[in-house]
Amino acid sequence: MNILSLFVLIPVLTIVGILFTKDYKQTRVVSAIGMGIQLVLAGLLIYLYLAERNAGNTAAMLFTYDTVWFPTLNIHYSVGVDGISVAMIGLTAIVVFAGIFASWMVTFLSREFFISLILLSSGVFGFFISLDLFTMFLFYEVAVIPMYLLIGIWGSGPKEYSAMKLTLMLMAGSALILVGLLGIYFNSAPGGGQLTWNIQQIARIQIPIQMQRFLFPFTFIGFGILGALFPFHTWSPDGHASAPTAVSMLHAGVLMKLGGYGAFRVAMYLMPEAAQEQAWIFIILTSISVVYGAFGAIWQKDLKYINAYSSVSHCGLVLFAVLMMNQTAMNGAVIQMISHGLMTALFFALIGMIYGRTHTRMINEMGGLMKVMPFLGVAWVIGGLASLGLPGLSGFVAEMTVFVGAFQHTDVFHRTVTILATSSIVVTAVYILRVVGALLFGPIKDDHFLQLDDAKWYERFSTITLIVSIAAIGLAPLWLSDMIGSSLVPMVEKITGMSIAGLF
Amino acid sequence: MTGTIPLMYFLVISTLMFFIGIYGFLTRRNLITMLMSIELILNSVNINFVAFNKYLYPQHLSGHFFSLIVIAVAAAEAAVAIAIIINIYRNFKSIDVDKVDQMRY
Amino acid sequence: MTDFTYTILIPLVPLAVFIFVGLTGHKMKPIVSGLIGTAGLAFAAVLAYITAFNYFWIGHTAGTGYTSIKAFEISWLHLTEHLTIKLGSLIDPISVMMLVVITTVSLMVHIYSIGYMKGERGYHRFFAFLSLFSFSMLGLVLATNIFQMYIFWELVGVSSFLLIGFYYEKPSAVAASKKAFIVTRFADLGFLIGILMLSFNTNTFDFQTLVSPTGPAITQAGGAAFMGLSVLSWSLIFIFMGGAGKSAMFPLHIWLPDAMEGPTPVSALIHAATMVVAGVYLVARLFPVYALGAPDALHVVAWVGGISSLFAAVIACTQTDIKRVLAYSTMSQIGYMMLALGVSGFGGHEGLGFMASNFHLFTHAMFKALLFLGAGAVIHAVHSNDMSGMGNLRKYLPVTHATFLIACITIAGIPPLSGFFSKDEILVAAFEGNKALFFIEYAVAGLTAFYMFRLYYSIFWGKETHYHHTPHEAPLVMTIPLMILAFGSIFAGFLPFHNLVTSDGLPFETPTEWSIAIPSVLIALLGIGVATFMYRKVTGVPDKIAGAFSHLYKWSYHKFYMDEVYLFVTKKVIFNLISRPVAWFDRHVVDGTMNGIAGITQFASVKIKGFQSGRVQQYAFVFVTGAIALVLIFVYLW
Amino acid sequence: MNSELMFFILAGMILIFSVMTVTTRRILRAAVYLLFVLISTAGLYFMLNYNFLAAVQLTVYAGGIVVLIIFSILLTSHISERAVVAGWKQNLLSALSVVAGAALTLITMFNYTFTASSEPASGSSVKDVGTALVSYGDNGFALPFEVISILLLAAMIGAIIVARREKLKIEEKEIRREN
Repeated sequence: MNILSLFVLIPVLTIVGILFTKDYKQTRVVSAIGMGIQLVLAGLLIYLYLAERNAGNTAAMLFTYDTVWFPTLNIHYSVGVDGISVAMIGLTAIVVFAGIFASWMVTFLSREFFISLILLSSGVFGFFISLDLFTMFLFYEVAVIPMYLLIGIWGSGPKEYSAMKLTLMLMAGSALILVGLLGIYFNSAPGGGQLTWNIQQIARIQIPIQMQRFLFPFTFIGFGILGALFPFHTWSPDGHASAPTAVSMLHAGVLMKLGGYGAFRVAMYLMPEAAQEQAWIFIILTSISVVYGAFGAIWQKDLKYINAYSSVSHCGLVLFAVLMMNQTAMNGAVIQMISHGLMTALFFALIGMIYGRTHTRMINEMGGLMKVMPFLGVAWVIGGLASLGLPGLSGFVAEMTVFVGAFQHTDVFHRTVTILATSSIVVTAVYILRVVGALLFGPIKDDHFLQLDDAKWYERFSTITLIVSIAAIGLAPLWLSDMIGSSLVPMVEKITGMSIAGLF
Repeated sequence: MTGTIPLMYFLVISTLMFFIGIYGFLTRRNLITMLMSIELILNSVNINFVAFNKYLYPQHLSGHFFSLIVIAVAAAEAAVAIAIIINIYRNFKSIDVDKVDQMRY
Repeated sequence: MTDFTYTILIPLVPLAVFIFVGLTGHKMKPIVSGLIGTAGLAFAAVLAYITAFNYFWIGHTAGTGYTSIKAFEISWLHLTEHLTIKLGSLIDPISVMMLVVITTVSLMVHIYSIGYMKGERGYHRFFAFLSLFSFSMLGLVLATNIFQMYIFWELVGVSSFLLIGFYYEKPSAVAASKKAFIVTRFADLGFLIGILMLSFNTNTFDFQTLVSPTGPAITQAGGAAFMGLSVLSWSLIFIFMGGAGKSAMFPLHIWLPDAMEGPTPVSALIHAATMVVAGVYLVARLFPVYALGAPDALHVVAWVGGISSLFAAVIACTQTDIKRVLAYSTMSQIGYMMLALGVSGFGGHEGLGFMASNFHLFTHAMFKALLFLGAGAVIHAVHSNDMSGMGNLRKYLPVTHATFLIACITIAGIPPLSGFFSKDEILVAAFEGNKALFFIEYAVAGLTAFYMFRLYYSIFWGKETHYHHTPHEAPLVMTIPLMILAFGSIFAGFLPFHNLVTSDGLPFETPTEWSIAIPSVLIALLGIGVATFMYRKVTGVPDKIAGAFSHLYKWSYHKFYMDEVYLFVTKKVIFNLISRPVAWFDRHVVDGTMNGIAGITQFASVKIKGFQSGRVQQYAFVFVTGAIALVLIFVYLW
Repeated sequence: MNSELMFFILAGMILIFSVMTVTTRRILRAAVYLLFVLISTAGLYFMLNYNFLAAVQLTVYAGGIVVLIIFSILLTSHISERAVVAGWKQNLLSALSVVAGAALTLITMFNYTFTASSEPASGSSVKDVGTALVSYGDNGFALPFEVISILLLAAMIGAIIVARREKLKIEEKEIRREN
């Protein structure tokens, strides 16, 4: 059995297991066990991957498996991973695992909740392991659709509105992606012969440039919507604000990464010439995202909105870095995806925990929480510091790699946008500290806060998992960066059309 | 027995009857009258089948049988339709077609 | 050559202490965490002394220059094919000197804090943060490359943030910590851009490569020019922006006075002796590049330093919060150091300013830490920061009084205390470098003496004040560090800095320039005299003078309204003019467009839904008409 | 007897009674007019020499369906009831549409020449019809016969289910009450 297929299989088995549970207590235990196995498996995958690489295996994709499942259109179930996907799988496993513990106390329709959640995660895993565009798209939809139910049923506030908005906008993105993918498929054999969905095969040929010009915006914007590309990001604040904790975590932590990953692996990798021609448009949009999201976050009062705008800013940086089209910046983009995934999951988990106690998310109604819930307070500060790029935590590694990479362009345009994007670190500091100050520090505003308790064991477990991951990447980034970097070489060569030496 | 009557006569009769039926269907508001209009329409079609069969393909019986089957279908349809109408009458205390407009936006 | 690999332990020990105390501190008795922190720091201090001894005397053959030794280095992150971030420790005269300064002051502060923080909530947290800070600061000075420095630069920023906001229930402390972090963060943006520019053009982060006179930075100094300055100059100016932020140079100084909201030992350690001189250290670290590659940038350094020192000295004369006076005094003294670097040249006697700057850094660390700790002892005794509520404390606090006086004399520059020597070297360097700045510094010397003695007399002399409860001398654990630092302040001046810490590693002679020293001493004495006249006894003179220069006094008292300017920029411009419209724009225009699309769909559906009327006859009519129309079109009109 | 005259009489009856069926305001009369139309149509079939079909027309249509309709009329309305007429707009539009459709169809028909076949007519006696109905192959109609029988069965069941009083609803209501 191929190890990668297990990543799709285990969630499915877990779902089957959940069907046999009697009450929410059993359900959550089964979910936790299933996702725990998944996490162990992800660790094992990283280990196997590195071992294989160290043994001198230089194939672009490892652990590949390929079988046709719809011969008429030549659709394969084709899986394989490189350093980038391995890293993303690791991220997903961590966030899902933490998400299960963050939703430990979901008792309303808990079976359905966990089934949707795990179904979503299986879609994400499937997306990251797929090498076949159609299968990838299939998994993409599997990941997006349960979101509607999760927000619409278990959400809060105007949940129907938010769920509808989020789903519609993401579906619009899907439609664009589908156009792009079909276009790629029908141009995948310009010299005649069998059309193919396989990414690796398509990468070997060149899609005609006129087609690229047409298809690239579709694909890039389609994935960009999920990656919160300005001005298609507005689903994010509403959606996150209404979503239940674990869903926000998964959505911002993992699902938004599908956008970045797809924009990079599909749009740019397969259509490099058009990407180079049109990059400037998207660079402008993404730089706007970066700064605009940060400024937008300053003014918000709802914790989830703040974090949603912060996500817009950080995810903008991912796409920004991808568009810089050099090894360093793209490396930074992937690290930023992982880093932001962990950070934002941590934030949403904490917001959920705090909201569960104070029953408000408005920062001006809170204050002094550090005193009553020191554990959550400290976790929040750590998350905040990671978010504003403190060395030793993951955000710094990602941001610095991105900035150094972006700075490798010498022309005025790139320099200007780079400096603009760099300036976001200051704005980020402003809104992070504003929240920390208003939320945790200062006098306690409401007497009933004094009765609140600190985190429960499962909440601690969820939080600590994420913090440890953030710190691990922040303290020892070399292995991750090298793992991603070596896999990037062929892609960057294809995208820039130049052969590069690689770093090592 | 048809003698000198041209085919066209039958067709004209059938056409007129068909459109009279449609007119009835469009203007009568009583469901039963509408059902009767439908019977007219079916009847006109039957005439067509039969006439074509007789004049153009006398060696076959296809049109004839088609009419036969249409009559059977009409009978079935009438039975079901009347069942529906009676049911509607029970629920709405009326068989006015304009009163039965629950299936809308 | 001696093996210096063990120097890596100097920062790592405090780090271990931080992790240990941070995670388990709440379970132990408060005093235990204090002792663990102090022990860790003591260990680091011993290592630092051993390093200094090894480097300056054991491992060094007399007569040759001091070289920089890369004791340890590991790769941390690959960025591009040329650029790799490494972590390690670099041993050279200035880093060794800084190790000694930091560990000494930090150790004193640790010991002092055991007493000072007694009974505070979050005792262990305090010591954990102190260890974190010590780790970051030591990592900063040991940095082998500019990116490592940036990493630790950020870490000290955060430690400072955490320590300023230590009393997190006090809104003013929270605001101050936020302000400190954001202002320095803004400066760090410049630093980062400078690093990016510098590294892009030189393909290296490494200090040894950068400062090497044959290295890419200096040889390619010409480079492309932008607005009349070379790229190298620009990058160095940006880097200096980072240094200016951390060192509270005008106009990025506004966070420093507010930072005094933190506990006093923190002010002594971070905001007087160590972190705020990081900017000086940064410029000193890159000094050859500045001096040889971009003299323009060095002029900027000199002028910023000069202006800051004067600016701060003027403000210090009117402040009434004793810690704020000391904060402005710190800013002024750091201005001195910057100025000395700015007017210095490279190599031999030319490098006098470099040496003087480091010398002053060293002595300043001693006496300023002493001043802060003394102020802490005073605050500890009277529970107030405001000197208008103090007076005649000398009989209650004899030890504090004596050590404070020593520190005041030292900072005023009266021989033979250490301040005199280092300040004198700076004045000589300024005289040789830039006459205008030299006269500014003369004025500042007088002002310094004046405001320090104003402070001194207001606290320890002057009116007999009635206190809530009789002030009492601090416990021994607090006074011993005072005495040790007083000892350092007195005798640090006799260290042969011109042999040890020079711009090119080679020793040179610095005869005392009496023609400059004597007037400076006289000016200092004049300042002291004026202060004595005005503040020794309660007189009406200060008010009269304040009245005479009412405008100047008011401006100075309000710190030249810098805070208000910043407040205007942040609150009005950034919050109200950028952020709020952005938020509005997002909700109403961008999201409005999205909702508008949905709205159009809905509107259209409302309009169209009339077709679904539920009327069978209408459907039939449309169907028949449609069929007729289709026949018409396809049979006849097509 | 002149067959043309016969035809015109039948055609006239068909048209007149058709129009009266859809215009009269008394439903029962409409049903009776419909009966006349159907009988006249049977006459046309006789003229065409399709005797069996004509017989079926008379028994099933005239005898079965019309009776069914009359029953349903008696069940749902009073004899004296006058049908509500549609508004003039609806009448006018429908008439226009219908006239246009009829004109279009007629024009199309007159523009096309049908050439009558001179092949000998196959037998259409009851025996022939019966044989064809149960044989298969070229001129066999066994399959449609079977299909229509199933359809009739389905319609019968359907009609019963639709028309019977619903007990289900009551049960549902009871269930709701229990909750």
